[in-house]
Amino acid sequence: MLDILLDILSWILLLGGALFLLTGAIGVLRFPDFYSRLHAVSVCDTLGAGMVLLGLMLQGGLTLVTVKLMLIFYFMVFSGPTAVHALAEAAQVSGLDPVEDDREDG
Amino acid sequence: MYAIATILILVAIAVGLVRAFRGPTLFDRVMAGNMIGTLTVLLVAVLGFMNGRPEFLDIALVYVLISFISTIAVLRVYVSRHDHADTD
Amino acid sequence: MQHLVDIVLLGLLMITGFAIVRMRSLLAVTMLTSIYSLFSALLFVVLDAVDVALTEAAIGAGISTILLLATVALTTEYEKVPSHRSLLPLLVVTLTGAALIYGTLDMPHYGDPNAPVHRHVAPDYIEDTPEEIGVPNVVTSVLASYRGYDTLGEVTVIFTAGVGVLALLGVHLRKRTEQPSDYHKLVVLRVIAKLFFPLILLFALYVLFHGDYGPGGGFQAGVIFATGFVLYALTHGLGNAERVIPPALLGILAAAGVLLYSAVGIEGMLLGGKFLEYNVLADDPVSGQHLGILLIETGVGITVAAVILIIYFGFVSRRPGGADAQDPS
Amino acid sequence: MSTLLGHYNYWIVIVLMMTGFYTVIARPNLVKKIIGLFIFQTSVFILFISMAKVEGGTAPIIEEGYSLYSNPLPHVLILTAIVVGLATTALGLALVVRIQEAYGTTNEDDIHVQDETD
Repeated sequence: MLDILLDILSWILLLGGALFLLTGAIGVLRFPDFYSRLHAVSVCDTLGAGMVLLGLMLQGGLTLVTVKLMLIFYFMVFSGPTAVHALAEAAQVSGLDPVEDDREDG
Repeated sequence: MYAIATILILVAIAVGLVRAFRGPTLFDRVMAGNMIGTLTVLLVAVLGFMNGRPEFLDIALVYVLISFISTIAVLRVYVSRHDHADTD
Repeated sequence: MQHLVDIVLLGLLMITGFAIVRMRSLLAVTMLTSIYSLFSALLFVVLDAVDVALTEAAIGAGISTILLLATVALTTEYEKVPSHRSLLPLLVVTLTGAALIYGTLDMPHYGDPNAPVHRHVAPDYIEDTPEEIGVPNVVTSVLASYRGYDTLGEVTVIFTAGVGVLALLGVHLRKRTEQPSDYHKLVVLRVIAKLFFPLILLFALYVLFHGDYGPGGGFQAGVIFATGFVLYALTHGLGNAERVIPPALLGILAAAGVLLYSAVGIEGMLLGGKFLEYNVLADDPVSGQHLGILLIETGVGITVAAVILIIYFGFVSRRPGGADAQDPS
Repeated sequence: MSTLLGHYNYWIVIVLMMTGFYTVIARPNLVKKIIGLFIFQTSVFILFISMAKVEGGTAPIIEEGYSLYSNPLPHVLILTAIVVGLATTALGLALVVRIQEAYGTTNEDDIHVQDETD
């Protein structure tokens, strides 16, 4: 019984995570300027990735695989925001200004 | 189920690739590359489970550990230069 | 499902390849190249080549992009429009491509288990590895033991390329430990780098020593190890990185790796075997193989890491304004 | 249809190879030429790995419960080739940097013009 429940939960997490990843990707495509697109990326990095990895962890059970998945999630939580920070910093230093009019399409 | 997740991630990668092509600035491309990197890590993990041999997660781990280094390199190139024009 | 992923990834690779050719901004091309290598690594995973995928991941994610960035920073950012547009290259390429496609028609189908490639030596390698070498990863056993000569040659090529870069670019020693001009801006990066740097080195060692049982080995470990130091150099300044690992030492290390490899081979000869025969290294052939593989993988790792660091230091210390500029230009 | 599916990998590999080849012969910028070589090189890697794949096989790391493995030999060749490829690409890029310093340009046409006027 518990097994089936865990299975269903892991499928929900996996598919939900994949959907969030797709949403983030569409956001990256559709948002008007660079800085707003960065927000869409963070959906992928945190929520989407977290849900997919959690779903896989439930499938993996108590094995080395789960430990590796946890490590991946741990590193992603640190490296994703760092990369985005570095990018935003580089963009700002180079003189890229945020677009304030949301009608403008990138 | 893994198949559906794989397809969704592949579509997300394709969408991100469009942003990498369109630009318009270099940073958009780097950001898109970064996102595709994250998606690749997850796709490697899902593919491992789909093929029944999930112990090869080391590839995903390598990506997570070192893929942001090239982003930092872009920052280091740009902090001392002040142009961002990147039109084709 | 595997076929579908394969087809989609190859399509993405092709589109990215076309885009790389079309774009004139070389920095954009550099970013697309790194995406291209991501796709090829994914494709290697789908095609069961996990060791190859690990290598491509380790190289494509970090060091190759950084080298291209450094080169573009030292040269021009934009490609000029060619002065003459001739159709000759296109014609040559089309004809060659057509000839090659005609040639593939005789090839066995993709995935065919009876293809000639799979019938010659590969079944022996797969069957004999558990008894003769005693490691589960057949790629490692072929790389380090059955085809040890080959790998010695490859390591020598890498060493030679490192010497070539050293001769062309040189490594300029920095007198004092200079702080990067934007040191104060890099606080976040430095903290994260401090967190990641030891973990990357630890992971490199894991890849090196776990190479017998899973994907990994000396080549990948060397690349990951070097990338860890590149991260340190990027965030803490080139001067500090050169103090941690002096360029003079790198030259010695690059040679030491190749020497360690050859020494293992000669040790086998001294103990009464053939060159690079590991069976005689220990009392029991299988533990001799284990010892031999571990030693030569370590040698490979040392050479690869040292050569990549020589290359990196050579490129970034070339001129202020490079990827690790010490003075704002 | 089976010919199409059976040779799809090889054909894409050839298209990629020709893309790289075209970049090398048609583009005057030396960095772009090296990137063309990189594309060419990757296409060769994919060709080898595609040939190593066995339908229904798994990664060549021996484990209980699997009997059919993909061919490990091309994997070994390509694994080393990737690292060698990086080292040789770096050598090529180092040459480009030195050419830039000597001629002040990385455009092949400009270099020819300078060579002729000397």
